[in-house]
Amino acid sequence: MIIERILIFLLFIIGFAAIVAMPNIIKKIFGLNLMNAAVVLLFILEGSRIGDQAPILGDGVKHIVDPIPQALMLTAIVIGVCISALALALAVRLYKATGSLDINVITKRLESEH
Amino acid sequence: MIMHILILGLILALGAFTLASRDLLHSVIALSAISMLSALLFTILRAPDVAITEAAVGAGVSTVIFVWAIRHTQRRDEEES
Amino acid sequence: MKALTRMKIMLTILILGLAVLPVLLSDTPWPVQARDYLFETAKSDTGADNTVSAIYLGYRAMDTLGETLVLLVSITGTMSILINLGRNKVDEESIGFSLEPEKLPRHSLRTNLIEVVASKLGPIVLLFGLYVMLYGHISPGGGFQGGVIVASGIVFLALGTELKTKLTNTIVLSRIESLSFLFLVLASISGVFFESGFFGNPVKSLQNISPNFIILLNIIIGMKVGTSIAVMCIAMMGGSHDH
Amino acid sequence: MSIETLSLAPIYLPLLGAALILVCKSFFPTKIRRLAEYMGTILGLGLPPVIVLFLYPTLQQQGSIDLVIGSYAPSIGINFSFDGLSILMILLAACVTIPAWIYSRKVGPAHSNFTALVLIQNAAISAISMTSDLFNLFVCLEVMGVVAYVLIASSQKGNAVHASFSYLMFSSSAMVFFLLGVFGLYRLTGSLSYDGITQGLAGLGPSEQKTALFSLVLLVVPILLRVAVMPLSLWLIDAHSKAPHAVSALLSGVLLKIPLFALIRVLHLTPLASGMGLPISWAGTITALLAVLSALAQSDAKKLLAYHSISQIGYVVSAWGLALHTGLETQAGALLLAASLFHAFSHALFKALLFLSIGTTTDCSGNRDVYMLRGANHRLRQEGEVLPLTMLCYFIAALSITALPPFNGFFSKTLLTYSLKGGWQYAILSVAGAGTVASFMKLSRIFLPSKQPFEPIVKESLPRFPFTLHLGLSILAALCVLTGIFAPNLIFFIGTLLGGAYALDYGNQFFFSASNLLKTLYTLFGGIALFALAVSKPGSKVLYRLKAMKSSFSDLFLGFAAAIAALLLMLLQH
Repeated sequence: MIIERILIFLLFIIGFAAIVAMPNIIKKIFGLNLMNAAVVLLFILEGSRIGDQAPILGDGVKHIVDPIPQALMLTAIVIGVCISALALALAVRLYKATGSLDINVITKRLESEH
Repeated sequence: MIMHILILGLILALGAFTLASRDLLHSVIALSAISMLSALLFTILRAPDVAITEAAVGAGVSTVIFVWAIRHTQRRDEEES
Repeated sequence: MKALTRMKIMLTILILGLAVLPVLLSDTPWPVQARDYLFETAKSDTGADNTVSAIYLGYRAMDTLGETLVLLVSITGTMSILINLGRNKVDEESIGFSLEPEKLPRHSLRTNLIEVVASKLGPIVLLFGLYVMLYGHISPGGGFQGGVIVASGIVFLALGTELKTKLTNTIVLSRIESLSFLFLVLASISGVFFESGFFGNPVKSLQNISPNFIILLNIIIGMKVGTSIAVMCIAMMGGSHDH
Repeated sequence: MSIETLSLAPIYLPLLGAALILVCKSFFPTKIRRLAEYMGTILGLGLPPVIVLFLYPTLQQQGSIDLVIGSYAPSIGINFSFDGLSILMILLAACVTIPAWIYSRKVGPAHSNFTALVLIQNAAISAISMTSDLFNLFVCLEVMGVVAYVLIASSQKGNAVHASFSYLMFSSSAMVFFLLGVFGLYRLTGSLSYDGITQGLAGLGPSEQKTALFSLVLLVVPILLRVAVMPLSLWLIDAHSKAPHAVSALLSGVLLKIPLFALIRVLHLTPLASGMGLPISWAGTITALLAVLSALAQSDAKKLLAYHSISQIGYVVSAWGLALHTGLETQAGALLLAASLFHAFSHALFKALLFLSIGTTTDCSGNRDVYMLRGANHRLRQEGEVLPLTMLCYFIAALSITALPPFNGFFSKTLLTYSLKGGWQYAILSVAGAGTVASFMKLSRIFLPSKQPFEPIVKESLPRFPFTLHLGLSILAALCVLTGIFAPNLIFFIGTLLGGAYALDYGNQFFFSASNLLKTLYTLFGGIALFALAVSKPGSKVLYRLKAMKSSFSDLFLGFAAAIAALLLMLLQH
């Protein structure tokens, strides 16, 4: 139980570290995706501890897992993908404008252009 | 239980590979593998709805968008440090 | 300077890691009241067997609307950037999978194999998407997931056929998209006129609960999502975008 | 149609308008499309404030309208509660959005997509102002954010795209932390509605309380990020100064304030959270001072305005935090909250007006450098402006922000500093007021006559001063003057909206008392002295140093970490 959480925590942290530390903007977006994936995994994993059947009612279904985290995570996954799609489009636009994917180089080139 | 840890460990390893790889296309493939593995884990955890969503959205749509972005930029990640 | 930056980054990650850790590692037992409540009442409240669908399109349908809005806005933004990229595109040749008719035969990535397989696979994928969409209330799946599968079906068709069909025409697709957004808003408002409020089930009656409203929302969301993602993917592959 | 569904009208009417616009855009030719745009805007922007005011009597009777979306059981559905704060937020959004939209018709990003996006954003704002559900708050914040990213980048210039990208990365990774906070609270209480969480948190043991505290901090800091209090405000400068003018007006007029007042409800979740009021208030005060000094150092006109947005939001936040600390039930707390709301309101109006008028001026002159640009009014006339309306509007706004009577800024700042009287915050905010005067003297120099001859500028074919531009500016200017004249009534109105028990009755004789006028005079002289200091040699050297300080992308996150660490340390001491 604790091992699973630590693994998820590590996934979350490497995602965040990529956003903060990686200069490549596409890798930053990878990091955002990993953070999102970690939170989704956490919700579903913890929400599944109280039951052993999928949350679809029917005959003989008694101990369903908590459906609320699942419904929330449907929304969160989609929002995450939408945001990263927009971020990628912006990244492509930045690349076309400056010819680089490195955030420091991009900042520098845009400043000198101004 | 051991299955969860195994899949999570794989996801973590792939995540690290995604960030470490110099070739962004490889990273995208690793990311989509992460999505597929998560979908597998969600099925094991009895969350079929989330599994379908993750497979369709995470492994499908977001991979397409990432590939498009890399096609329009550059595939290699040159670190100038 | 470099060392300072590195220090800052380390500090940031350390602090946030420490801040997140207690939340992640807390060992409180997971609450069961909501699950038990849903187990009792989800069927009679919304008519759906799939409790996730009951929450997603019933109890918390407002969140779903918000999510659709995020999708709509982000695709609008992505498309506007895409169109502008297309305008001052220099290296048109380097982009594969082009759908422009005159380029079809020349391109190395568009092989016969892709065309045949994609055009045969497209309708099947479409059918599967519709299935996932329509049976969201009793089985896993629903409008959004079905919509994404429908979108991939449309993209397969767009890849497979050389001739433009109605289904792969981006103008038609974006018309369907905007119409289904209107229908979604109308459906969510419709409850206002039937005494059940915003996002209430307009066809609810105490005697027989049917999942009609959830099916309706599933179809509308499926149409919306399917067409908008298809439009975006086709545009990304260099297809026609006549805005 | 019941009163409950009517109170949700500000959410679904803009959505309906947006849907109409999008449908007409994809089906019909330009003429019908334009017609649909106007129809949709009237439906979505014009109607909600009217409906909201119509609901005001009901609200006075029953305090707040509580409802559950879709009439499900409140324990499981999404709870909404429509109260006085919601009315104020919707009115605030409408007051800025409508003139900014009118302004943008001919000059700004005028596209049916833009109108639709603005409408969607207003729907999200209305939802944020009413929601009592954590996850719904998350979704609405994301909708508001994603619209903001798209709008900032809508000019597609490299700088704007860069600003939008850093804002996107910063804010959406913070929202992942928000999601973790939701996870923590849901795990502890099994509920997502505010009422359920409050009840659940009441019966927890001490170690679980600590977890709840961590979750709360993870919730609060991402919201404060949108408000741009000091360690979290680095994203704002680029985003606000590089966006199209109408969008800048929206961003700093509306989007900064809405999350702040939504945060009031979050902080009311548990007694634990009330400890956050004080540190946030301190941060706000320091923000007000530091940002105004940075503003004094800027050379880019829009950047200067962006720093002023941070500074003014610092004023608002410092009163707001202190109000939460004192407790909203007490008379002093109610006064503080009313003061901060009123200042937020008037700041929205004059800052939007400033962004629009300065934007017009700098566009016409082709120059945004405060040191280089002179004779701006001459340039405007050269471009074909008959009446010097733009300059007039700028001066109305500048006099408002420097808190000179009889404009709205005077009343709001006086009330705000009065409510803070006695604390060290009062002194710092007074210095910040002098800084505001100084930096606006610096900015106003662009209208001084120029000594150099003008080189002719390349004329564009489109008319530079369409009717809509002036209409948008004049509406905002009129609102600035009107809210100044009717300030006592407005404060009374705000007071009754906030609870009614302490309707705040401050007449004109309160504002025009000798001490207040004297203070204004002191501030003015202080500002002039500061300005003289700033243009002097050592002063300008210091300012140049200040301006040369650059922040990189990772500094954004350092600020985020610092904010979280500070809040946690303050709270764990208890």
